[in-house]
Parts: sequence; structure tokens; C-alpha cells
Amino acid sequence: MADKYFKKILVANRGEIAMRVINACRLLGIPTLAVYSTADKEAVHTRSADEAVEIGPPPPNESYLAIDRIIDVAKQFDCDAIHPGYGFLAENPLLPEACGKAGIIFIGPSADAMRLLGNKVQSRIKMADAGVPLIPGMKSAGASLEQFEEAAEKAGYPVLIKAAAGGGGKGMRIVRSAETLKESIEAAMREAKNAFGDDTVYLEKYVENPRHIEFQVLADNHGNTIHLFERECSIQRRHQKIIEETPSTALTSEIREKMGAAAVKVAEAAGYRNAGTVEFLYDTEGGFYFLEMNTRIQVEHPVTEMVTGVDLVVEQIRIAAGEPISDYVRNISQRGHSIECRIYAEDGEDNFMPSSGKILYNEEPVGPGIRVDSGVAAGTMVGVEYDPILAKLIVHAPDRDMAINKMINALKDYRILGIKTSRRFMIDVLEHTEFRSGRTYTSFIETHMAGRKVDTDEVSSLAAAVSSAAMMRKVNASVGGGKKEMRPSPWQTIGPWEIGMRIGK
Amino acid sequence: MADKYFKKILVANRGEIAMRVINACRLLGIPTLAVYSTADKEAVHTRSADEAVEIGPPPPNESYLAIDRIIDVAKQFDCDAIHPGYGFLAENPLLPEACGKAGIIFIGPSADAMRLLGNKVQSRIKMADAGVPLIPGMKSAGASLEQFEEAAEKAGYPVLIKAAAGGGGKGMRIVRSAETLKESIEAAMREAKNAFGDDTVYLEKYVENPRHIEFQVLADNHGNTIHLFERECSIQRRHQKIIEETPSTALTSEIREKMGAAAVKVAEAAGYRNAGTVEFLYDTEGGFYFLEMNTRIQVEHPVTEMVTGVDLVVEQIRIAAGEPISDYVRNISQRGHSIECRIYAEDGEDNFMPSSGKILYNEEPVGPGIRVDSGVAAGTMVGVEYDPILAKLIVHAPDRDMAINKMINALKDYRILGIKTSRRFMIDVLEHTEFRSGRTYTSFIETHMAGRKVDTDEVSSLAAAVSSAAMMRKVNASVGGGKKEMRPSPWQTIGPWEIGMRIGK
Amino acid sequence: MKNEFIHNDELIETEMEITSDGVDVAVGDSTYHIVELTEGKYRVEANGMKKTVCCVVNADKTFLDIDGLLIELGIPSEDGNSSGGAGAVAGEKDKIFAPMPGKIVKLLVKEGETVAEKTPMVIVEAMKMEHQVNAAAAGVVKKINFADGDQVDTETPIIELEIEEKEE
Amino acid sequence: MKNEFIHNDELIETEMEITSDGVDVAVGDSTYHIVELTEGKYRVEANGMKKTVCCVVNADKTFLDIDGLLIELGIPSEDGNSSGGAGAVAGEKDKIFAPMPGKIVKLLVKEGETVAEKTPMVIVEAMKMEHQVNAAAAGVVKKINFADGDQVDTETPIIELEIEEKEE
Repeated sequence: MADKYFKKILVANRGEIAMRVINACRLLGIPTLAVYSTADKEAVHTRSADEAVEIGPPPPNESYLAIDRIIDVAKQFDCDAIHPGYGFLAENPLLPEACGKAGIIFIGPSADAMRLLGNKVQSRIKMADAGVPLIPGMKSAGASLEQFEEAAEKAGYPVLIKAAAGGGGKGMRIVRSAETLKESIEAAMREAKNAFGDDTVYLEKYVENPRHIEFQVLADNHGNTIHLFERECSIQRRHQKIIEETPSTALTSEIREKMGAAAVKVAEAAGYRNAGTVEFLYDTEGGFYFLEMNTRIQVEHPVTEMVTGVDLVVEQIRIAAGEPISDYVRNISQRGHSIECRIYAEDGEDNFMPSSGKILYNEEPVGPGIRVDSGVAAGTMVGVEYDPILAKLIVHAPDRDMAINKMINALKDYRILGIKTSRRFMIDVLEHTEFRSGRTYTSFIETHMAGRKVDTDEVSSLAAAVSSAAMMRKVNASVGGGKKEMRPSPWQTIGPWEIGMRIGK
Repeated sequence: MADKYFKKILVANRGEIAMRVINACRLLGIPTLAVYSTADKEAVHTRSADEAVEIGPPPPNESYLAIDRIIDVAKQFDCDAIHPGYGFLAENPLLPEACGKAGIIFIGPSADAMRLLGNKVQSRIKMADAGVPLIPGMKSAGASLEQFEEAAEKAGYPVLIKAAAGGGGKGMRIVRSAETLKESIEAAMREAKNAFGDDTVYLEKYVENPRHIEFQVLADNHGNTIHLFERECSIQRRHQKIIEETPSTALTSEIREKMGAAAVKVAEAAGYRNAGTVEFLYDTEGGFYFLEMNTRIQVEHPVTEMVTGVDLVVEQIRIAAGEPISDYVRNISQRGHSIECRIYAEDGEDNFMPSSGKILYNEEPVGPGIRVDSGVAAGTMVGVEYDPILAKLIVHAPDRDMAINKMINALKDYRILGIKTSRRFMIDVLEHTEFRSGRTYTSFIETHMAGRKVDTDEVSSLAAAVSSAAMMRKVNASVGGGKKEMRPSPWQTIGPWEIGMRIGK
Repeated sequence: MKNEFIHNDELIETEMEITSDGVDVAVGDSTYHIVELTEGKYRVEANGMKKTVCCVVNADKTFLDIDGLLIELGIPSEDGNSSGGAGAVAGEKDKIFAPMPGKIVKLLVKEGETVAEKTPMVIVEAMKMEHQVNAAAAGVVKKINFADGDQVDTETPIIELEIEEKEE
Repeated sequence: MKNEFIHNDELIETEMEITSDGVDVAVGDSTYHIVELTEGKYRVEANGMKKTVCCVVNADKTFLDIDGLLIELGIPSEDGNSSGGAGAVAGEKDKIFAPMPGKIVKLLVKEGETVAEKTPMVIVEAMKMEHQVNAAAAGVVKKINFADGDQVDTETPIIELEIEEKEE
């Protein structure tokens, strides 16, 4: 390889996105350094990077959010670039600033662009000036209840309360009538305060039956800003995306072109560099409204990679190294259809309640057009300290019908035991005729899945039968044949450390 | 899905290609029926299809080659189409004929096209007439040694002896001087007789330092014949391909266009339908010569799928069902670079000696742009009855350098224990500067790898250290701490049947 | 060989016989023919149905994956008790637990209050999200063990209910 | 805890100690710190090197994968013999075996003939390919147990050699 771009990249993240960055670096022949908290001593990213350095205890603000510590490690271990992944420090302008002072390249946008776009209120004003369409609502954060009440009346109910510093559904509330406005504002402020340390919230018109459609953009240091088409992320539970796809069934090539041009306009107006995502709300009449621009690689970036053939993390690294966007990337088209399902540690049969514990079994689906971006393995402890995403399952097929079939099969073949996931829930979404027909609004789960009941009693006999067979592995035959005398074999526990410990005693 | 094309497809094959066909059918929502010999009762394809029917004992001519039995099963279980995979009956014209009589669709070309192209001598004459460039040599099979000697003198040594009915290196011999001509002809005839039941061989000029470049073609029943670009398969050991890639580093877009047009001409001249591959020898001066056309899906088809985004097996099924080639497929381009490594049961450290036994451990690499087409799992018995291909590892990346890096990492992450493979050998090929620079001639392994020595003594200490750790799993702690008293735990044997059996005793 | 499992408070009895290639397990009227494919992965055949099911045993539970659906069964211990199974806590409808360790954001009921089934009882914050916990049965709030802002684990009930007895 | 393994006819002795998170194994001058990641998969650290190595034990051999390189070590049995290891058959240079069950296509030597090391001895056909088997050492052909066209297994030697003794 002619140019390795960087000497060594520090990956300031954990889980599947840390693995994703490590894999991109391996592809380019760039060594990686992982940082980890004491909770992640045995995590997959810790053992996969070329080097790994412990940076602190489990609470994020003492490890993964500790900018000074991370910069120190980068300097000490001779890293000339830092990739922040998503979450944690990815949208914190203090990191690119600290990098700048330390002479380290931050793989992402400038602190200024981050600051502008990180503030939903300021960025709306900026984009309105640039001529990008916006949802009607408050022009700035509300100070008094009266201001909110007035704005709500003007926009017309339902309205949406959103955190100024927010994202990912945190600090967000739909309000359908004036009576519940006050308590919703309070709840949103409480969540916003806890999640972002800032309880500023604002209000806007709530568009019924919208789709969430976003455009991937790339901008280099040579004045080139391009988009890489859309992703539709309408399937959300509690405002959290769980299934994403591209192309969107809703867009004509004419509207696609218009929205893509608007996305490029947003990035240019913000002076944006590197990879980012411009989010739009898309209504049933073909109208679209700028929501926000995310200043990082997104969880759902793989579907774009599958249909365009571009490796977005590689492009991030190339752009950060000062390279122009290559001709290969500039000449892309959309090919086939791609869907992503997020595999969260949550109970799809019990209102997506977070689940924690040890992964006892982990088998990933394989085959043509199936991709798994995972941050866990058998034996991984899934705690409550961090984001509950375990892995992402992505498929690609020539058309949407085939992609749906492939995803359903792949979800069935993806076996994770020990913690709950919502694989069965997502299979039921994909098998729904409304999903199949492409009527994917952000209200999909509320509308079509609310009455969903899974009767596990139906399969309890089957479950008991297989459990009996599995018990054979659990009992130690050498002890004797009788049922009473069966006892667990000391070697049958999952978890390598226990073995050494037992012998050691 | 609007149209399922077929009611049920019988998959007349085993191993990874049977799995490949089953996966394509799952994608289209078409049920599958697997057939299996008694040796494959627990094989991966047997347990993966919707239904599975035993068709005979292990020897292929009593099971996988038993046309009457397979047709009977298809009729009895209501299958309206048969996919032959590659190998076994894939290029036997008696199968499409038997299908025709039974009113079953054969997913492949006509018996006539197969007969014409299956005979290397006849097909050369046909293609010479059609104006396709050929290697100088005998125009028909030689009857006497004198005829061979004369033709060899005329073409000039080195010459190549080839089986008229052959393929895959069987019945093939390079002859560098007149002295060894006789014994080489005899050996080639012997192998041809054994492999194909036909000892007809012929002779042609042997091109030094050639590349093996083939073009994928698709032809429908509506008069459309297209090519899907090239695959370079020059990396061969004993005339058997082991590493394939696309695009070829040797082709300019001008030559690519010329060769593609020649490939389409070959298919049209043969009245070809469905998927096929036109093989060319490509010399160092930009000349190319028609070798043969393979009338089936090829082992190396995935690299074409990775760069074009077409699912070739899906297209085979669609074409067989009478559909025209879709616009999606007709408008393809080459995107990025793809490499395939064949994972054979053979010892890369000992002259590719076939290896058999039980697979004790099987972990497939995963990640963006990595695909594994496998026909085995942990516990699979690999015998000597069938083709030694276990799986295929395919990668895709934006460019060739990144694809090579990705493949090297994926080969290291692909862990198969219990039988030998040539993963380390292929890593050494991929790491060779001559491979990296794209100088991939069919003589590559002979020229650059002949002197390769792997000193396993260097890693024997490491191996012994890890073996010690692994022994902890093997000994039963409950028996006592002393070394003498350690004995294997009855539960630690891989192989599910043994467990049941032990308890049963 | 006999085994017992607990699912949704109900005991399921199985009887297993070794066959030439695996086991036959009888549960009620059905017999399942089961073959181990690899450790933790089983092929099951019964009444023409053919499925691949994953199952591991850990502590006093079995964990299963049936076409993406996750089920846990409790394994009764020698003395007849079981701590396991998704249904094991269903017997404790009179206790409201936090779904996971977190912080009490707001208690929505007071001691002495009568509540219907599904009445919102408490909001707990964990993993940066608010989770509302509802009453599993109708009853009267007997005792509240925490206050707003308290840290809670999953072992101590936040609220204890006096359950209304229904005809059953 | 001590273990012995055989590789290429040589005995390797190891000494293992349990640590807080795995084991330390001493082999000769080197000490390897080994942690089990999942069953059969180990992370090894020694002298700054960090590798993931897979290893399973089956019958009297250990099977390893080190960056794609496959190695088998023999485990000596209690009585000191070993059947395992790639090097185990290397002691039988006086016997020519078929590499796998197949058919003898052509014997290339006669009884009484003197052969050099690497002399082609026999062509065996298996899996539709011809395999040439060469002499592993120089010697005199003592006995030929099969004829052209015979079916052979891998247990019975096709040819037995009288090995030339060399200074060693």
C-alpha cells in the first residue's frame, strides 16, 4: 500500500463501532490502539486492537468521556489520529479542540461545525437562512410556559417537545392537547437534564404519519461536498431507530435529487467536513423538513455502504488525512436494497425493557449479502453502564422483497442466548403486510405492533423437550446414572475465568 | 412476493453449492428439497433444506449421479424444477433430457448446448467458425502417436495434452520435449478414462506465462445474452483454481470490451441459455484465446456477485422460469474489487495432499465485505468420497489493496480444526509482492511458491503452551488433582452422537 | 430419564429416551425427536415439524432460542423450589420491582391508595431512559420502601401491594 | 501442572501455573500468558507478542491454528508411546503408505531395486486425481504388497523398504 494515511489511530469508543473502526484500519494497514474501562478488560474491542490501554473505571465520565486521559494516551503511545465512533465524545467539540492543541488529527468535523449543528435551535435558524425547509414551530427555546402554550396554539396540536442538546429520543415528548403540555415539558426537561446536562427544550409542529429520511454526506478539505443517497429510518420504538433501509420506498428520483441537494446545502452552510448525516422529516405529500445534522458516523451507516459500495469509515480516515473524495466515491449509484436491524440488549416481548447478563451463546448468521457488525462474543458481560447495542445485522439483496426475506432468515439464524433481544419482534415487523408494502411511517410500531402478543405457552413443550436434551450436557455421567446424583460438571460453565479460578482453589 | 417462479426446487447436489442454492431459494420464498446419500445423513445441506430425501449409498453413481432416482424423487415430492449446482450431474445432458420427459424444468442450458460445449474438440471447431480466437493446435482428437507428434512439432513445444471430455485439470499434461510425449499422453488418457469414462485426448500449443481469464454470461429465453465482466483465476495448483478475483489487473477497458463481446458470441453460437462461463487464455501481449465454455454455475461465481451486485443463482432460477434478464442486471457495472479463496480439505504444508476426518472446530470470519459460502459445520465428517471443497471465503473492498488486506485478515480469522486446509499457503500467496503487484500468471505457484518452507518448529513452543491450556478442558477436575489421575471428561468429545451412545450403554 | 421445568408458573414434565442418533423426549401427548448438531444447537422433529433450536443451561435456568423467540425455563431444585424462569416472578404480583438497577424518578402512588391492574406505579431511570412500571394486578398499596431520587436494585421491592382476591 | 507433547518426533515439556485470569505456561526459556476467550480459543501473550490461537484436543492429539497455520501435537500416553503428531509417522520411513484410500494405478519400482530418497515409488488414484508417492529415504525395496489396480487403504504399507543406514 502506497500510503497508510496515519501512523496509529486511537479508537475512542467501545462495542461494535470500535470494532468497525478497527476493521477499517486493518483494511488500510494502519495499527490501532483501543482504550477501555475496567469493565471492558475482556471486551471484544480490547482484545482486537493492536494495542489496548486501560483508561479508568466503568463510569463513562471517568473513562470513555475523559478527554485529558485519552489525549495523554494518544501522545504517550504515538497515535497521530483519534476516531471517536458514535456516542461518547463523538459530538463533543472539546475533543477536536484538545486534539488540535496536542497536534493530533480528529477524524470528524471541526469543533465549530459541531457546536453549530449540536445546538438544534441555532442550527434551525442557520438553515432557515440558507433556504432549507423547516417544520413550523418555535424559533428559539421557550423560557416560560406561556411561550410554549402560545407556540403550540400557533403550530396547532399535536406538537413535539424536544431537547435543544438532544438526540435519540431522549428528552422528547409528543403532546396531543393543551392539558398535558405542562407535564410533558417537565418530563422532557428532566430527561434532557439527566442525559445532556442541559434542560433547554423547544416546541415544534408534530407531523402525523411522517417518515424519517436522512441523507449521508461526505465533505473533504478540497471544497467537495457530496451526498450518498438516503436512508429511511422510520421504524422506531420510543423514538429510537431499530430497522433502517435504503433506498426508501417513498422517494421518487426527482424528490431524491431535491433532498440530496438540500442535504449538501446544509453541510455547506455549516462549513462541514468529513462524514455527517442530514435528517429530514418526510410527510405523506412529498414535503420534507430539515430536522438536524448528526456530526458523526451513524449507527445505520452500513446500509449506505451496502448499496453504494463505499466504505464510509475508510473515507472518514482518508478525508481526515487530507485526501480528496475519490472518483470511485463520486461516481456511485444505488444498487439493490439493504436493511439493517439493530440487535439491542432489550426484551422485545416485554416493552423493550433493557436486559443485562452474560452472553452464553453467540452464533452469527452467514451467507451471501449478510453482514454482522458485532461488539460481543460468547462470554461477554453485558452491563447497564453503556449503550445497549450489541450488534447490527445488515443484509443486501437485488430488491426489497428479497432483502426482507433474507433479513427474516438471518434474524432466525442469529442466535444469542443469555440476554434478551428483540429479534422475534423485528421478524414480526418485517413479516407485517404494511411493512412489506412499504408503508413505513414513524408511527409503525405504535400503530401495527401495539396489540402484538407472543404466546410462549404454545412453544413451552418444545422448549422443555430441548431443555431435557441440553441437560445431558450439564450432568456429569461419571458420577453415576441416577437422577438424584446428577450434578453440574465443573467444566460446563461458560466463562473462561471460572475455570482457572476453580483449579486455583 | 408476487411470483415465486416455482412450487418447489430439488437441489441435486451437496456441500457449499447445495447451501448456496438453498439460500437463493429462501430469498425467493421457494421451498427446497435436498437429496442426500447415506454418508450425508447429517450433512449441512441435508438439515438446511425444507425437506430432505435419502437417495442411495455413498458412491456418487448410486446417489448423486443416479438420474432416475432423482427424477423419481422430484415427481414424488412435487418438485417442478431441479438445480444441479456444479459437478455431479451439472454438465450431464441426460439430466435435462430426463427432466424434459418428466415435465420438470432443468435450471441450466439445453442438453444440445451442453453436448456441443462439453466436447472440447467439437466446440473448438464451432467457435473457430464463429470467428472466436483459438490456440493453435490439433483440430480434432488424435488417433495415433504420429498424429500427436506431428501436431506438437507444428505448434512447437511446450504443448498441452487435454482430455476432450475433461475439465478441472483432470487428464491434462504439459509436455516440454518430444521424449516425454508418449508417457504424458498415456497418463492423460488413463486419468481421462477414470474421471470421465472417455480417454479421448488432444493437443494444443502451451502458452507460457498466460493468465486464466473467464467471462460470466447470462442468456434468457427472450434472445438476450449479456456478460457480467471477467474473473481472473490464474492462481492454480495442479491446474485447480484456488484464488480468483475480479476485476483482472491485466485488462484495459478496451480489451475487456473485446473479450466480453467474444464471450457473448460464444454463448450465442452455442444457442446457450441460463448462466455459463466462457474461459480464455490471456497472453502477455494482450492476445486471448477461447478455451472452453462451462455450462453451469462456477465455484468462483461469488466474486462476480460482489462487484456487480447480481445474485447469479437467483438469475438462474428467474431465467429458467421464463423471465427475461431484468433491467437491474442489464445495467450493471464493476464496483470495487473482490477476491475468493477456496477452502479445500487439503494440506497446504504437504503438497496439497487430500485430508479427511471430523471438523472439530469451525469459526467463520465476519465483518463488512466478508462472505463465507460453506457446506460444513463443527462435527461434519469430511470423507474421501466427494469433492474436497469445504467452503469459499470471499471478500469485497473498494480497491485491490484493501481487498488483499481484508482477505489476509479473514483467512487468519477463519478457524477450522481437525482437518488440514491451505489457509496459510494462501496467506503466503496474498502476501507475495508479485501477487500484490498484480503479476498473476497461471505459473505463479510453480514459480514463486515452489521453494516455500514453513518451519513449524518455530511455533512448536507456542503450540505446546496453548495445548497445555487446552488440556484443562480435557481433564476432569472432579477426579483429583494429580497428573496420573487426570482422564478425559466423557462430555468433552466433539460429536453429538457419541454422547447419546455413551449414555445408552 | 425424567426432567422437570417451570414455565409461567407451570410445571412441565418430560421423559427422555436415548435413540440410535439422539434422544426422544415425550412432553404431554407429543414426542420430540432431538439430535444435537453442535454443543447448544439441536435439530427437533415432531409431527412433521422440523426446527433448529438453540439451548444452553446456566445455573438454574435453561435459555432457548426458537426462531428468534427467547424463552427461559426454570429448573426446580431438589427441594422443589425454583428461582428461574421468566414466569418465576409472575407469582409475585404483589411486589413492584425495578426492571434493572437505577434511580427512582417519581413515585406515582401513595400508601393506602387503591390501584387497578396496569396502573402506573413508579418511574425508574436506568440506562439514561425513563421506564414506567405498572401494577401487575389490582390491589391496595401496602408499603412503599423508597422515595423519589433513591437508588434501587432489582432485589428489593419498591412497592408492596395487597392484592384483591378474584374468583379463580 | 506439567504436560508433554510430541512435535516432529521431539518431546516438548510444559509447566503451567494458574494465574488470576488464566494460566502461565513455561516452555523452555519462554513463558506464555494464556487466557481462554471461548472454548477452544485462547489469547496468548509472550515477549510483547499478542496472538489469538485456536486449539482443540481430540483423542491423543491437540489441533492448533496459528494465523492459518495448522499444527498437530501428539500427546504421549501413560506408557510413553504416542500415535499422534504430524511427525509420528516420520519414524516409519521404511514403509510406503497410500496417502488416502484409493486404487494403485502404477507401481514404479520392483522388489530388490535400490532407490534414492524422493524416488517416485507408486501412483495412487484417489478423489479422481493421481497422487505420486515418493521414497522418504534411500534404501532397497524389500517387499511389495499390492499389484497395479489393487484397492488400498492407509493401514497396510504398499511397499516396504530396507533403509540404508546413514551416519547420524
